[in-house]
Amino acid sequence: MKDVVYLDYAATTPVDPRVAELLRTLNDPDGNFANPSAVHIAGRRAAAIVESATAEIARMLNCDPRGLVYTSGATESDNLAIAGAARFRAHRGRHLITMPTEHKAVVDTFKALEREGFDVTWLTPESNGLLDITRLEDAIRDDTQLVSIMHVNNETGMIQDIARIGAICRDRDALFHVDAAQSAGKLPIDLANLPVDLLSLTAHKMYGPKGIGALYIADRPGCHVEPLLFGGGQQRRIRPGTLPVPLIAAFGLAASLARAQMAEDERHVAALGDRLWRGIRGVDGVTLNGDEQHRWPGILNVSIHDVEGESLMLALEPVCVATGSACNSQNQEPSYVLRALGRDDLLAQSAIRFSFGRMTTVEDIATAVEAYRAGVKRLRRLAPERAA
Amino acid sequence: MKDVVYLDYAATTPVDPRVAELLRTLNDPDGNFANPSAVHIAGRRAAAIVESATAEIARMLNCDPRGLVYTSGATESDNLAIAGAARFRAHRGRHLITMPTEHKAVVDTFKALEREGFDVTWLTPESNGLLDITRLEDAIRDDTQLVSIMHVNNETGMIQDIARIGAICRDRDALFHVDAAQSAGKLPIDLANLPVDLLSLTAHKMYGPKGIGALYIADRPGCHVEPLLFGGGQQRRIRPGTLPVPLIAAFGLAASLARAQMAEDERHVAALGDRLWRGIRGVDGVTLNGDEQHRWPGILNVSIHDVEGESLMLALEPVCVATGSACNSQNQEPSYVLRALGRDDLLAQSAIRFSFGRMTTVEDIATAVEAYRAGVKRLRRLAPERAA
Amino acid sequence: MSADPYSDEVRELFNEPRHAGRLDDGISVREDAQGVRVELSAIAGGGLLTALGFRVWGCPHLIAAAEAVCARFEGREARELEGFRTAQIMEILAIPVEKTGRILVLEDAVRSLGQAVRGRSDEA
Amino acid sequence: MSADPYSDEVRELFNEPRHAGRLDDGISVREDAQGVRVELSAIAGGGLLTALGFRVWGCPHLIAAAEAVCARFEGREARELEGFRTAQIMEILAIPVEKTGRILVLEDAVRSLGQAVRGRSDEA
Ligand SMILES: Cc1ncc(COP(=O)(O)O)c(C=O)c1O
Ligand SMILES: Cc1ncc(COP(=O)(O)O)c(C=O)c1O
Repeated sequence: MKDVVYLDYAATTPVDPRVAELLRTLNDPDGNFANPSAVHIAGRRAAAIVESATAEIARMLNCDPRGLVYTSGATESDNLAIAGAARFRAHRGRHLITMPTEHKAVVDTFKALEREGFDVTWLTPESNGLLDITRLEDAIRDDTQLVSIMHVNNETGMIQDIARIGAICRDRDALFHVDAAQSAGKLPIDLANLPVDLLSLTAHKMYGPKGIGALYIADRPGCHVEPLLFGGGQQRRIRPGTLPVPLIAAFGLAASLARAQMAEDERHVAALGDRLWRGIRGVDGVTLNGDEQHRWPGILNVSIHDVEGESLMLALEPVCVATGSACNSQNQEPSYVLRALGRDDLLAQSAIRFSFGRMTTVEDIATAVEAYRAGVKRLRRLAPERAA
Repeated sequence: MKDVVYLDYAATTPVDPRVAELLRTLNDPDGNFANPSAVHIAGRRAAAIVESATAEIARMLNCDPRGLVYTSGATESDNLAIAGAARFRAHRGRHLITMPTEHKAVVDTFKALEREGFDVTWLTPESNGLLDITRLEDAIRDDTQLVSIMHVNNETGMIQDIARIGAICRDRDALFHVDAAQSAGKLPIDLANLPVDLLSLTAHKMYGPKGIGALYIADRPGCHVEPLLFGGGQQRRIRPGTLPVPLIAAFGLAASLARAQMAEDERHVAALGDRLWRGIRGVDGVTLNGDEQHRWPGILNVSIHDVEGESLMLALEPVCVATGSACNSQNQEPSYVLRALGRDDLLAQSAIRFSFGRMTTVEDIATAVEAYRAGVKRLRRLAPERAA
Repeated sequence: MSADPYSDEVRELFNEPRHAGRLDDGISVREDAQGVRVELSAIAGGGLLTALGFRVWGCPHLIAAAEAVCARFEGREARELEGFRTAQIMEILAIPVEKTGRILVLEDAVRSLGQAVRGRSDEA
Repeated sequence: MSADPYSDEVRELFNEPRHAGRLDDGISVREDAQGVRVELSAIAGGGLLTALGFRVWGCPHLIAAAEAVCARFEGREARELEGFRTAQIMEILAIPVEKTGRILVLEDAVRSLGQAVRGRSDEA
């Protein structure tokens, strides 16, 4: 994609060239394409590939590889974690806690559970998007079974304090699920030392392929999920289906690369984010969604007064950015996440999410800044004054 | 995999080199890696790729592309079709029909539905594996909502008469689901003219990548499924999650290749199957599981009297074959499918499934025949006579 | 999935509107509704529209439609404005139906412009 | 997933058993149980086992274990047979626990062989 400036890494990232090369080898008919459930030589070799990839992912998270279950992506991981754990523990209680600013895969799963008769408390964030911990403490009840709070928000980049949230959950004997789709491979996650019971991952947000994700399930009493799918006995019956070995191997390599260059990636992204924000913060009427602290620097979400969002988005072409969450962008409703931060419809609609990463260059950012400034200027000139 | 003779195509096939090449292009960081839900240029290009791949799959099945929903594979498709349709129609009735010789993804989903309170009739096959149609006619009741019968059996290759079965279902107003994981891309499936309501596919059994499948859902009144997963609005909310564009494009190309060379593939496979069967049918005590008619020639499943199955399997190395269903092969229980055909435990345990396809050569088959004959001879010499 | 929401025509009109701006020495009308703002201005002489201009606060489809309207009526008779219907423009530009509401604001503006031009020449 | 169910030792013993076959001029015993058949034979002289042979109908682990047993006792004292326990062989060959039942049939056969050899030499 040489003719566009791709700044939509939060929707999906390019595949790292080293990962792409591994995929190429594994998709080759002379490569190992066997089913890792098969007992023959080729099957056992495939199983060994899966095993070492799993070890890499476990290393990235500092967790027991036996706690990892492969899925098709974070959507499935979120569903399996939330619906699976809620149903598994339903006999103990039916109260659950989450936030309206979670990803749709979390929000909609909780809504489905509400229809099943679960009782969900929706904790609204502060105006910067963060959870006020005391509100969580007040909300947890004796029958609370599960709390689900994401790590890095996909629209604003805000980072929740999962260590503190998890400590409270553990104290009150509720399971804690973290959607880490946006943070895994980018921020350190040390599961041996974090009070997290369930954690969702997806490879395509960390330079791996689309179509593969994982759910980490801690080995603790009471921490189990009911499966959503039934079939062959793969993955201890928690998630059946032929294991997609090339995708898993690629996920494993992506994890190992992420671990090796996490600090470097983060420095790179922070420098780009800084440059971008410095470039557009001076534009009249610009406002940051979320705050400058506690933020993953690879996502910058800005609204602007009195510029129409959809036109701004088109004016930015060929710079590729998102308005709301990518998963949501067909529908031009104002983002529910930004509304929850207290933005009015107009401001929410003018929001542009820039997101970038390992392959983004300083020139890409310069182009984006230029396009943003020019687009705003042109659209403002095009618009009649506001009615008095 | 040049050091093995791979005859386990029913477990998974190699990726066609043309498909592998397409995957390589799409996984390249300069390729189009965007999220097809995004509204920016890159996203729209990705959406166009998905659209044309979907058109190819629809062409292979002669169906409306809007009826196709992508999943992670046939396991998920089977679950979505069966649990989804049963739950959607539960208010009309709770009776369902299937066979014990279905794949585990079907069998175990029906068992889960039984635990939910559905009433499942399990129709046992004739000794050749086929369903006696009159037994189906007798089993269908006024409250029967769904019948699920696979097209080609993954262990024996037996082909069910889905046109006749479907006609009965339609007549009695029950939905008809077909697991076509083993037949799609290999046998003609004309959905415009077949009375099939739901059909499961997976790419990795037809020279596409692992980790992508589809469910066809006919556009007929009453033919709907409740989703198993919740999240972003992708795929009309039936199955959310970021669409894995490279996998979908590869699936599309695999479908288009399959359609173009179906007759050629089938001739090739039939010739190989013939040669294999002629090579081993003369071995003392060999018996075919299933019958010689109504069989997909790419799967040959044979039992043998008085040879232990696990040792035979190891003696065949480096010829890679399966004992039972690949999905099932960790567990050395005698195959439930072969038991249902009336084989005793010993005979079932001695079963070897040879399966082969587009890339299999005459030499591969010759090696397998030689290995089978030699293995049987050696193991028989190694064994003491049967007790009198 | 996102089929391209913008036809080639919409992109072109949005990116290079030749009639953007207000004609200060002409007749101007303005409509604010449906969360959008549309301003049209025209210079008329002898019943003919010699120049048109627009300013819009709204989505790309609305901007493109306003540009298309200006281009279309330039050189035409002013009284045609009052019979204007957006349906045809929506079809030509392939504007999605869910945008009908906003485009109708443009329709109202075009008709107001027609009335305003007629009012002015009646005065004269 | 399938970790390799066969250790290198098992593969080697299975593929090239040096003691396969029945020693027709020796002492033979046979056990049929657990769906498997094990036959052991030995030639003994002066309390020593000078040759051993086996025939097995069973899984690769059992075949390998039988071969390992024959190799191990060759040249050893016959009375050691009666104290034989499979546990050590299962560990060395990394035989999965679920196969214990079948391997115990081999243990029984080894001990029967010990008794049979002792019986024969008591007679002599
Ligand atoms: C925070 C978050 N959770 C879940 C998802 C869903 O991930 P996937 O598309 O892999 O199902 C996404 C991305 O779309 C995300 O950003
Ligand atoms: C008949 C049949 N149905 C379903 C499946 C499951 O397919 P997948 O591994 O793609 O989930 C298989 C293969 O394993 C199969 O052979």
